[in-house]
Amino acid sequence: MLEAQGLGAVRGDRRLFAGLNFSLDGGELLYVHGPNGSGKTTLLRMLCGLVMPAEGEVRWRGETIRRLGDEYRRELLYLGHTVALKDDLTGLENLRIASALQGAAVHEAQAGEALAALGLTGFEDLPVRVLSQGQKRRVALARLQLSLQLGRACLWILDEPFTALDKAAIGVLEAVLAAHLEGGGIVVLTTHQEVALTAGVTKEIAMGG
Amino acid sequence: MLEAQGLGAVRGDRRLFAGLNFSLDGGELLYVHGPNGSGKTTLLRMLCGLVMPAEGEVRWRGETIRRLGDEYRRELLYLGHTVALKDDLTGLENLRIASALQGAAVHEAQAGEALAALGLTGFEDLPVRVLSQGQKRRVALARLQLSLQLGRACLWILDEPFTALDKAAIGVLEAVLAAHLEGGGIVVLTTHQEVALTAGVTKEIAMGG
Amino acid sequence: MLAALRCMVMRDLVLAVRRVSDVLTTLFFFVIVVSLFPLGVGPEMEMLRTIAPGVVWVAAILASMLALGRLFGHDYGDGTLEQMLLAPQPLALLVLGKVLAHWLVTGLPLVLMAPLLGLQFGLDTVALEVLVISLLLGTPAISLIGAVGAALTLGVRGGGVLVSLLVLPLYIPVLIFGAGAVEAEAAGLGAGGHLSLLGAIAVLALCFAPLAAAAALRISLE
Amino acid sequence: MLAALRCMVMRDLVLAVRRVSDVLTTLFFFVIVVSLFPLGVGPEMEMLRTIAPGVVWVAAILASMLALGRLFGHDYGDGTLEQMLLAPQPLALLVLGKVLAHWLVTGLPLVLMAPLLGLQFGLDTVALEVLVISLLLGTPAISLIGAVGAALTLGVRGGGVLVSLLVLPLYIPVLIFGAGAVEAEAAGLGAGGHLSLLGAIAVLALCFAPLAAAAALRISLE
Amino acid sequence: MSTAGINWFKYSSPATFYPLAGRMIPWFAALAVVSAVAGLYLGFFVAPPDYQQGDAYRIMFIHVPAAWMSMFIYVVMAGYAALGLIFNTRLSAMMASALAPTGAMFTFLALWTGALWGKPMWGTWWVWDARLTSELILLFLYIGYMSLEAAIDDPRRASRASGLLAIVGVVNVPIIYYSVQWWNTLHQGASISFDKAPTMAATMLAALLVMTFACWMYAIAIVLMRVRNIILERERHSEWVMGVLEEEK
Ligand code: HEM
Ligand SMILES: Nc1ncnc2c1ncn2[C@@H]1O[C@H](COP(=O)(O)OP(=O)(O)OP(=O)(O)O)[C@@H](O)[C@H]1O
Ligand SMILES: Nc1ncnc2c1ncn2[C@@H]1O[C@H](COP(=O)(O)OP(=O)(O)OP(=O)(O)O)[C@@H](O)[C@H]1O
Ligand SMILES: [Mg+2]
Ligand SMILES: [Mg+2]
Repeated sequence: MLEAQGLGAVRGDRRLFAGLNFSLDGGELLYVHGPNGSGKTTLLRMLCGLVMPAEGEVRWRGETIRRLGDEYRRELLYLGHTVALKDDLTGLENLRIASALQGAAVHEAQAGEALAALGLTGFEDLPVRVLSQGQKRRVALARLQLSLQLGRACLWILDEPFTALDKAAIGVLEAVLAAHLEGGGIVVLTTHQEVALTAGVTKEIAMGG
Repeated sequence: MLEAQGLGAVRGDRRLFAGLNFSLDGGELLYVHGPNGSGKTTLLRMLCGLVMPAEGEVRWRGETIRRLGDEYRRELLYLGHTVALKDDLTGLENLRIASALQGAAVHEAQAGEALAALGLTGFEDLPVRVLSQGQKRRVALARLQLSLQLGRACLWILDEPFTALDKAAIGVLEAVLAAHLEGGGIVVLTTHQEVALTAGVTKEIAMGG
Repeated sequence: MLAALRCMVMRDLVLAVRRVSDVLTTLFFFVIVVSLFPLGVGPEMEMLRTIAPGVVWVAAILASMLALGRLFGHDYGDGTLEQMLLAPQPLALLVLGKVLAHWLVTGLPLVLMAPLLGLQFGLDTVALEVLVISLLLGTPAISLIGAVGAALTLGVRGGGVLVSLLVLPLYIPVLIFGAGAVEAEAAGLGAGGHLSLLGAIAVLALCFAPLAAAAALRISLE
Repeated sequence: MLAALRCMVMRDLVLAVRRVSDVLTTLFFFVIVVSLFPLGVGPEMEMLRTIAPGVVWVAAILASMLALGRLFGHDYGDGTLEQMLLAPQPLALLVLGKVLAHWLVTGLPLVLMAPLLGLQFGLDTVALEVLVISLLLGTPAISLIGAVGAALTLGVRGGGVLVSLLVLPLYIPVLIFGAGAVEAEAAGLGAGGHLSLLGAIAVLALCFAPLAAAAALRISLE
Repeated sequence: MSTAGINWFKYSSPATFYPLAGRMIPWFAALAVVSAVAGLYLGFFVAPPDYQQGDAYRIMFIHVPAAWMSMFIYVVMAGYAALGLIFNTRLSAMMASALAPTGAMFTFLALWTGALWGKPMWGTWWVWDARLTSELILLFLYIGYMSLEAAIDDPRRASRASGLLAIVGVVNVPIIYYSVQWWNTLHQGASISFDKAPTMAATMLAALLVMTFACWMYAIAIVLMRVRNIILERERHSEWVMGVLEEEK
């Protein structure tokens, strides 16, 4: 469903990668790895359509994502290096707004459930500002849990989702990913940590020298 | 040399910890661990003097750090969640300025060496803005390498220093920590990742739970 | 689609309520700038009356311009703007929602405050009325045009000041017609012409500014 | 100690050079604000001449106030300010260095630009001279006082506007004596008294503002 | 699409445009010098003194072409910027950024000569009238364009962002042009128009037109030179640039 054809990226004087090809079907996970600065983040942002490829193109269900626009974005869920939360809103509010903008308004109960699944019971009503680093990331990751509950977004693109998580949270995230893959979803992720990514078909891309 | 006596922290309605005691001598490493939100960052900032303890006090060479002021800070090196780099300056300039403010001006060659030790050869002269997440963290960590070369700061307080690093960089950081401990330095650190911290005496504090 | 617009407006209003000081400070800035003038210029009432519409208008423009930094700035900083770009909604619509909320929070209070300040400068009732109408037409245009500048300077260091450089030239027609309306009224020429030009500017801005701002956001976040 | 001061000044100057647009935009903001006034109040030369010192001074205050956001803002955002607090140097000294660099980059250009603008308003040579001297004494005071406000509002959302609210009242004496000096000169009363008061304010600010700003920083970063 | 279309796209490639521009520059430069000399001679030695203004009016031969150019270049710049944004052609974006400094220079020149002229005419360097002010604003627009471009490091992003700004700023041009009609001002109205008989002496008109032509040629020559530099800088990693640099060594 997701295809990259001859993707290339140039940053400043540096050619990060070129001629990158792959294709992913439902239930497959793409694990992008490589040393720091090898272009993983750049590749992921390109797959989302946030960065224009210097060469090549990204296709979704056979159509370039540039043409698809909103149709593609409706099926996409991207979590980047930053947590993308409003500091002044509570976890619950953040989650509901993110979901509504994604085109799927949810009830407070549903959002609360997703937060609870990530071990944030008792913290739902605190403004995100006062949460610890790891708790913030958990709130961001609750979007995955929610999307799973709703069965919406089908392509997850995750940039180092395991950062700042403790062991318990890593376990939860692994389970969520596995469930998504089982349901026929696609995951593209990067991480430097060693985690068990066993469910579904796992493809790999090694970036950089 | 570093002593905590009955430290306690309260955040909002939550008592994060109370009655925390420990003392560290040269060559010792304190590994603070615990789940997300258990108060590790708060404790580390307290040890630096950035957060006032709700109860108890922090002593350095037998004197409270509040009284010591600059004397304490001269021996302290803290790296927090953020990288503390100026985006518009190059890695080299960032390192030299950080060092000069620490009271130890260094030559370009010395700073370059430190960056090279962290695998940033070829990236010294790029503005930090364009570096990848992991490369930024490496520039920040180069301060440790530099402090090692100069034999200055003796107390390192590091909040999740392994975040976003690839395996090569983790190896380098481990070696730097080991060298510092061997030279009689003190390290306080938190991390959620499993890394080998074998050199020197390792003490542990388990927070939360 | 309208749901997304409403969600956006509500979100920004909730955020503004959480940070009431933001709302108040724009207003106080406006008041203070207007009050600085008599201090700088001296207290002769006749002259103050003449310069009053100009001063109020300039202060309104400066105050809303200052608030521009907050329009996209925070959302850019914490990554939520990136998520908006990835939302399956027309970006221009979300931008429109944000601008609307922004105007309600920063523009409208100025309009309501203006007559009080005008009174202090000795403006009469008719002039005050024209002043309020001109601001009511002008401030939305200012917010809309400003959105384009704010979007263009996102992530550019020194953007806060650069944005003034970019949008002030575009504000000049609004200023000329806005302050001109009050002066024309005072001179007995009738404010109608000025006000309808002002209205035309506002409508044009409403049609094109969200599109331009959305395009600018896509460029800035590349 | 002086090494630390120099390092700080140099660092901020280098940063300013990397972002020349920052420097220029403060200046252009100043120019634009001054140019807006005639548009708002109308073109009669006599009236413009009377309000000129007030307008230039108000514009200078607004321009330097806008630039205040950058004084500590970036350093706060990227964590380098925290490192400054942890540096074994008197914090007030580092603050002084930052303010000095900030004035060189934002205040001084205004002083140099002012005569040109005054000329456009038809001020004569003597008035221009007094204007420049008053700005030369006043702008450092503005930067110093502003530093305290900027430090207090760090990390407070909407700080950019809050800071104006805090510092503008403190700027009022500077404005009154500054613009007053030019007007007194024009009225044939001599600007000496006003200028020496302005100088006194500057010296006082130099002595106390860095200390106050340093204390404010420690509070803001707790 | 016709053959013209193919040609157009061929020359919109920097690699083919670079040598073409190189060949054109000397011609335009020569034309600029010749017509400037002719125009200045006509204007300062042949044209009769004005019955009202004496010789002061001769500054017009610089002021008016500069003022025209300042507006015209802005429109051209915005046009290129629009092309660059819509068709994503690199060359148009480069042309737009090459035009900006020249446009700003002409705007500054118009302001400067206007101020010089204002002193003998109106007794003051500057009045805050609509045309003068809007010309000043045009200068700000140019400067805003250039600062925005300079403030963004990534050249592609920079040219797209500033291009959008240029397009938005176009609204100012009609305002400048019609300002004389909309507000009654001190400044002269249009003295050359196509539907009325010219109101000035034929030699004056000729000098003015020749000077305008000279400004045109100068602008084209200097912009081509600048765009060649920009091409080299932005495409420095492509093979053809490496080749060019080798040759020139
Ligand atoms: C700083 C002061 C001035 C500025 C910014 C300025 C600006 C301009 C501009 C923008 C134009 C072109 C408008 C058009 O083509 O319709 C123009 C044309 C012209 N200006 Fe000025 N001007 C200034 C001073 C003066 C003065 C003092 C005079 C003479 C009294 C003057 C006489 C003219 C004339 C005769 C034209 C040609 C109008 C035409 O033929 O269309 N200008 N000026
Ligand atoms: N203007 C530029 N000039 C030179 N190199 C640049 C420029 N902009 C970006 N780069 C390089 O592009 C790369 C960006 O990589 P990216 O952020 O995609 O890395 P990553 O694989 O995600 O790394 P990490 O594991 O550290 O997150 C970095 O090596 C960076 O140095
Ligand atoms: N105003 C407040 N009200 C309630 N709780 C608060 C408030 N401010 C902070 N907290 C809590 O204090 C804790 C801060 O923890 P800290 O940042 O030290 O955690 P940490 O151990 O570093 O976690 P992590 O591993 O995620 O970085 C969090 O649990 C947070 O929710
Ligand atoms: Mg990355
Ligand atoms: Mg932490």
